Amino acid sequence: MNPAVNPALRVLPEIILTIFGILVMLADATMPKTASRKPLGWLAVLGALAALAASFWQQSLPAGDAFYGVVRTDAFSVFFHVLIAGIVLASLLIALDAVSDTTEGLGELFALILFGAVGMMFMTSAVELLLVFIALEISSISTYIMAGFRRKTAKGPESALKYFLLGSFATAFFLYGIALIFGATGTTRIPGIASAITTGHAPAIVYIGLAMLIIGLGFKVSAAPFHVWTPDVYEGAPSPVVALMSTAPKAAAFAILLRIVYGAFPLLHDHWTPVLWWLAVLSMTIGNLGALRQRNVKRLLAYSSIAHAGYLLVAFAALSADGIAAASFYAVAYAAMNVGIFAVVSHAGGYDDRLTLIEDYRGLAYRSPLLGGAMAFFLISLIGIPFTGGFFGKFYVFVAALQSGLIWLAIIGLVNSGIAAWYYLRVATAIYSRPAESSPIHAGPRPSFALLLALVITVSGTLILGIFPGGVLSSARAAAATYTSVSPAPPVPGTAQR
Amino acid sequence: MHLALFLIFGALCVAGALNLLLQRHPINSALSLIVVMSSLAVLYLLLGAEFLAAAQVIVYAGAIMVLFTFVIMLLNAGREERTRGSKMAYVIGFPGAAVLLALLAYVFISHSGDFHRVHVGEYVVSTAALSGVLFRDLLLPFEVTSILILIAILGAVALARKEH
Amino acid sequence: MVPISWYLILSAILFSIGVAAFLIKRNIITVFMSIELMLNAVNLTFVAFAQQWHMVSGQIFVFFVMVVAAAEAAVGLAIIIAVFRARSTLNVDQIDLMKL
Amino acid sequence: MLNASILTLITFVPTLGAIVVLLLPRRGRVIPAFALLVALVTFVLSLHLPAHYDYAQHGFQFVIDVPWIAHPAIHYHLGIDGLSLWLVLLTTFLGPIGVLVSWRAIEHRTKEFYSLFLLQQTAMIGVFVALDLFLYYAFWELSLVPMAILIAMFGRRRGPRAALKFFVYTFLPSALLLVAIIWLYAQTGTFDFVQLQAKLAAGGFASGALWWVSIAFLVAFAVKVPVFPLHGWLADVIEEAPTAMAMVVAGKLGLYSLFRFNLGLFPAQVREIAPLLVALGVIGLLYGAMVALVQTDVRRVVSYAILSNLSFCIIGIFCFALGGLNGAVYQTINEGLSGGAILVLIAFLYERYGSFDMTQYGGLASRLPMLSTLWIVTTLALIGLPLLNGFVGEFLVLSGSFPVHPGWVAAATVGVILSAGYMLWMAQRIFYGQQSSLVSERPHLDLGMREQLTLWPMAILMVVMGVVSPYWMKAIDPAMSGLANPTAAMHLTASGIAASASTPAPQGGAR
Amino acid sequence: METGLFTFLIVNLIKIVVVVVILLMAVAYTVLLERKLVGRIQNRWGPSRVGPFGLLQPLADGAKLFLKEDLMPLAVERPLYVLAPMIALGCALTSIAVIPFGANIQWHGVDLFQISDVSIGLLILLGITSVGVYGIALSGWSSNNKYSLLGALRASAQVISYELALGLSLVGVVMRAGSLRLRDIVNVQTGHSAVAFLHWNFFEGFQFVAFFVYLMAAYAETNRAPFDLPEAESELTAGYHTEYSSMKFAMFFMAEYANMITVGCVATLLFFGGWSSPFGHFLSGSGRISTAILAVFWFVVKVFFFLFLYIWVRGTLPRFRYDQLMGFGWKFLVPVAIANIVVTGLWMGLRLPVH
Repeated sequence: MNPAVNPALRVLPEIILTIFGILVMLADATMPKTASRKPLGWLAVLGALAALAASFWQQSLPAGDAFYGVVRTDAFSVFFHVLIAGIVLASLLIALDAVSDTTEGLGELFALILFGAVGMMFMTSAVELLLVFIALEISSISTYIMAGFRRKTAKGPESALKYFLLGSFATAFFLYGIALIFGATGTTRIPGIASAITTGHAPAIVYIGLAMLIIGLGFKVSAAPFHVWTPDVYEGAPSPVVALMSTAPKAAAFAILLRIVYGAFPLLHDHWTPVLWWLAVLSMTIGNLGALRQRNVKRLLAYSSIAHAGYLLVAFAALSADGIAAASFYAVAYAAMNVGIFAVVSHAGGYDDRLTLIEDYRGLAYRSPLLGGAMAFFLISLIGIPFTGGFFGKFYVFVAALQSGLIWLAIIGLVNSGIAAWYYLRVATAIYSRPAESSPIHAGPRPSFALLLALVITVSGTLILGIFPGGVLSSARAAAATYTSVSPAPPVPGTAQR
Repeated sequence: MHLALFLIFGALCVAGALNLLLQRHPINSALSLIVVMSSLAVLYLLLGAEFLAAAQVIVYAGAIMVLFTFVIMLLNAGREERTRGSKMAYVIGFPGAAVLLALLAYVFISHSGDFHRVHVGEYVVSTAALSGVLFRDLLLPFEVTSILILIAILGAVALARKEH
Repeated sequence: MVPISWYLILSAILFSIGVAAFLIKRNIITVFMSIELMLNAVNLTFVAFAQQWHMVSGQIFVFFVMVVAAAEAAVGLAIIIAVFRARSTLNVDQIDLMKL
Repeated sequence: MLNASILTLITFVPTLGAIVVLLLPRRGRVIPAFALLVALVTFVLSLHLPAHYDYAQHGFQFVIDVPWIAHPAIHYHLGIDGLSLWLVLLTTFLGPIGVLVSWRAIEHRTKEFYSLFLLQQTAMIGVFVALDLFLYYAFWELSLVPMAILIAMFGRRRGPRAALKFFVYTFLPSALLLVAIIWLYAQTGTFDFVQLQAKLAAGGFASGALWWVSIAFLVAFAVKVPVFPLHGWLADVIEEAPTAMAMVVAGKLGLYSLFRFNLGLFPAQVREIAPLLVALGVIGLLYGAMVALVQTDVRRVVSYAILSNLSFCIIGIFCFALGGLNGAVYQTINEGLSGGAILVLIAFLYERYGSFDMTQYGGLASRLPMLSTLWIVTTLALIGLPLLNGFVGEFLVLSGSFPVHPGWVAAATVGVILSAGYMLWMAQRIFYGQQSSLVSERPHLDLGMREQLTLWPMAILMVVMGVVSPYWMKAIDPAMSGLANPTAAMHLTASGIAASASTPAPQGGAR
Repeated sequence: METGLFTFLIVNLIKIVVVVVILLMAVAYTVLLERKLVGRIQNRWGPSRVGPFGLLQPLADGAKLFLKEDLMPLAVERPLYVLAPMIALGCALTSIAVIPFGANIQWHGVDLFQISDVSIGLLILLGITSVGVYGIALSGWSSNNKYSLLGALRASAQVISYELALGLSLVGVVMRAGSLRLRDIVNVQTGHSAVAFLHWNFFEGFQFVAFFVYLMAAYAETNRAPFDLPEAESELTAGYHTEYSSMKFAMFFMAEYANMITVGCVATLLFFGGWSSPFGHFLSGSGRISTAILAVFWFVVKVFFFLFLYIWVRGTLPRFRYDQLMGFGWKFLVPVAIANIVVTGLWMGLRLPVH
């Protein structure tokens, strides 16, 4: 621990978000009942911006622990801090665009987004499983609530309920996993666990514990076969919330999964890589096959997010610094394009989901070239067409996989991405086909400034990640370097030839 | 005496849990769960966790489960119906749980040599010792918990608020 | 006297019953209660291991689990109330507006 | 230095144009005019290439090689050789023609159309000039998107379906191609074509794995060409796509890639599988010709004619005779030119009479002499009449390949005769005989200024290419001689490396 | 353990029996006290017929309740209906187990004036109190009567809400004592000067705020006026125990008064120096026996004061409306309790240098 660094600085973005969350709450309570809550949204945006700035600033901190070894800021956690702050910023803008002045519970919504972000950020910087657990719960509970925010509808509470029940079920497994690991090693600090397991073999309890941790996190990242909640929740939750919860908590959960498997159990990789291998294959396949037969756009995107979780897990299974970097990079790329596409869905469909089915999106490009074009662009990125973040992310993931000799995984993955093209294109072609005369489509109100801002962020993010990925890539590699000491050396390129 | 207490309250726990599983009316299930929780409190005492035992009773039995019964009463939940879904669940539920149990039990039994035996009063954690660790080493998680609670309050208010 | 492993097995039994109940019970509230049962089982494991290692942190974990459980209960029951208001049923199988 | 940046310019000027198009007002014909300007500028820029190309030198010229992404090691590496030189020019040449042919056909959403069209130009040129496999793949995939969107948005009634079919057909194998490319990177640590060629030639790889990699390459390209059993998308796309896209959708991208990568990287593996491909080529040729014979829809005839012609190129490639390869390259260019021209003609015909059914036409020759003349010229070019470009290619392919697979090539000759049959029959049914009611009812507008501007350059080029083929051949021949036999390929590779190593990157190969 | 298991059990059993009997007697006479006092407040006599000054009235009441027919309505949820009063009374009686009602005087290693001296006594008290609500909740629900159910719902909500304020109000006291053991808490407040009562938490620890919060929360917890909404007879007949009769009714009745006594005991212990003499050595005894007796004397006096206060409040204040009740609990008591904790913490931090 570097004594020169004030511990508060190591959790600065979290502190900022908390303060702004409380400010939003207080302002909400003091404002007159009938006043518009949108200014609160801008206040929250301000908070997210400040947190983003603080996260960037954290890059200048020397790596180290704080609060008696409970949190650690290093390149890895700061990388994800920035990502989460960015996602929250964009999601808030989307929410600001989608809601109307009369939308119920807006103050709470904005506060919940900010508080949830605190949990997500702590997930990425925690090295004590207790804090991981608390942070995971903060992020989960806030998303449970937000999922059911449209409580007047029949689907809103239902989706919250499903999410809640299955999520808590998973939490129990996660917790049992922690308990068993604690029992086997006598510690809940991630570095402590790593130093307690000194060989490639561990007591059976450790394996069961690790399996339960993976089950628990598998639920959170919606990896198959723990994905059943995803489509329902995405369908029932308001679109701006889906934009957030399909990216930020997932990125955080992936970060902590990385921390756990690479940071705490590096020597047991022989045992967990096959598990991740299968999770990856199942997620990709089930996600893509499931998406094929969806008619509802949000459900389709839910299945697609399962598939994308699978691609990300491919990078995990690669077991190399490149794999970690690829996973981190992919998280960013996926966030950019997915938040972007939900920005469009949220605006076109509105807070109350006027448009749900693919047919409803027919002719979107004709009614609103901006929205249609943006949506097509994000779909293209999701397919993985070059010069978009989606392509480079996928590419890098599979480079990592193939460098580690996971040929079959790469083939399965890329064939899957081929299948995926089919359903993305169904949406894309719908957008670009002439609308039926009787179709009820209206592209919604004029895009607001907030939406434009969100689209600018996500479109430029997706493009930059596709064309000039160097900057983010080097950050991702710096983040991955956090683990190089513990992860086994990747196969050196070109060995086959020499 | 430790053994006797363990057996009594352990059996009570299992009986309560099974009752929760078998009872058809939610309020009976809730009461069974209260029995489990209270028995667990006694087991905590046996394991030297005084503070937790009390907290278990206050928080779980006294607050959380009251909330449950309150909601059951408020919504006037009736007996559970048997539906098509439940048959399916039986097929997955029991074998799944049985496999899990078998696995865990096997592991614990095969490792039983590594574990201590507990004597009453051998290692009792005082509340002061507990708070010593809590407010120093784990201060940050403790503080962060407040955010969690804040979220829970916000959420409960937002979701269960009366219609205007 | 009593080996720790007995406590662990007891907690495993409780956890498994919780899992089974989660899958079998059809009333939302009972399903939720089975999650609480699982959490309690985990708590017992923590306390048992805390005794095994003579470490306070295991017990503190339980303390936090309780807090989390309370928060979860508040939110969960609020969600259940919202569902009930919207659908007038507490049967899991009837909460099926969206195909799984 | 212009030589170093010329390829970058040619590649990205259309992209810049596309972005500007998005910002232009939708007023009058501002957008098409600007797009035409951009396409012309690109074409003029590309004329720099043959003018400064050093025909005496092997290997790549106009090379630019700067690091793009540090890790994984990806370079921005462009360069052309005799093969890609003409394909780049063909593409830039067809650019203005594509704009002109769309001038009236696209009335709505011009902004989208022309920006995507220009983006498509970038992608295609990029495919021909990229020498880094990553960069190449990026352009390759990118070329799918504007194409698919244009077909979906501006195609005819079933456009979206055709676009979907096209995309899925080509995208799935591309995924395997990506696996193969990444596998090569994982094994060699480089995406650079030149380095890869050297490393692969040096050997030391598991032959089985390499074989699968070559298959992945092959399948991806074969779909794009398309080679016989993988041609399912072609007819639909030609039928539905706007003319400017139908002109460029088939042929050159896939064939170029076959030359460059399959033959360039996996000479041994390709030779193992070559007999199969020759057989497929002949089958495709005959199948295409026979199906074309029984069609009445002119677009269908042309689409099967294209399949047939492309199969011809396949035969030429996979016989591995120098003459056959040269002919195949030539034929690739021809196909782009003549096939494009016939599609343009069909479009003009349709604009006048609103029908693709040749049975509804008849006796047009006397009413529209200019159109008929150009149609006949194009038809003759397509069936390989001497003094026109088609003859050179066909002759080279047949004569070069015959010694290698006499039986198959003899069968292919039958296909050539059949192609003459259906093309001429089509011309006969449309332009001669009794005037049909459709023809006599409509006013007779012969080709206008714009339309002539569109077609004459192509017609002239057909003749020029038929007469002075050596001008083209002097660039193609050195490039192909390396591919014709593997030992020479080694030699070529070695010299290629020497060339790129000896000349500093910014200056390129040419003087 | 010095004494054997058997002796341990026997001695404790005797202690329990003695305490329970005394407690039940106290309950009976608290009822009488209430009836008398409320009578006086309302300008009437109260019970005066049975025995001198009506002193035998509780016995008569008891006999009446015992002998009445135990009605079991048909629609009730039978097991829970029976269980509910037992829970209520059980919890009420159990909580007395940890309460020290006299000085720590050992006799053959047995603590005479406390059944069980545990280090987390205060928590156990809170725990038992919080479990007690089940008696009310279940009785209301199992009665299958809407008045009962409403009463039970009110009770549950009220108890949960006020438990928070109650618990928070005690934190200041615990902070001052640094222990959860009730004897330690009392010992902190014990002084030897003539004005020893100034050492009481009520005075010295600035805990009078906490005391008022505690008192109000405790009144709500015991469902007593002005917080007696669960059994508000004007709206709900008799609330949760509408359907109960005879002995089962008596059990609820006794539970309520036992709880009052417990609350009185706790208030005494936490804020008013427990069994210690308010005047230092004055009247605190010198020998073992006198010490013991005087300690119990002071304790009883103080508890009696609280019982008196209970009844006085009941006779004086009107009942809250339900939303007022909730608002008061959440918007007033909880913030005040939290503020009290902060202030106590600051005060202690300033007084005690960091060691």
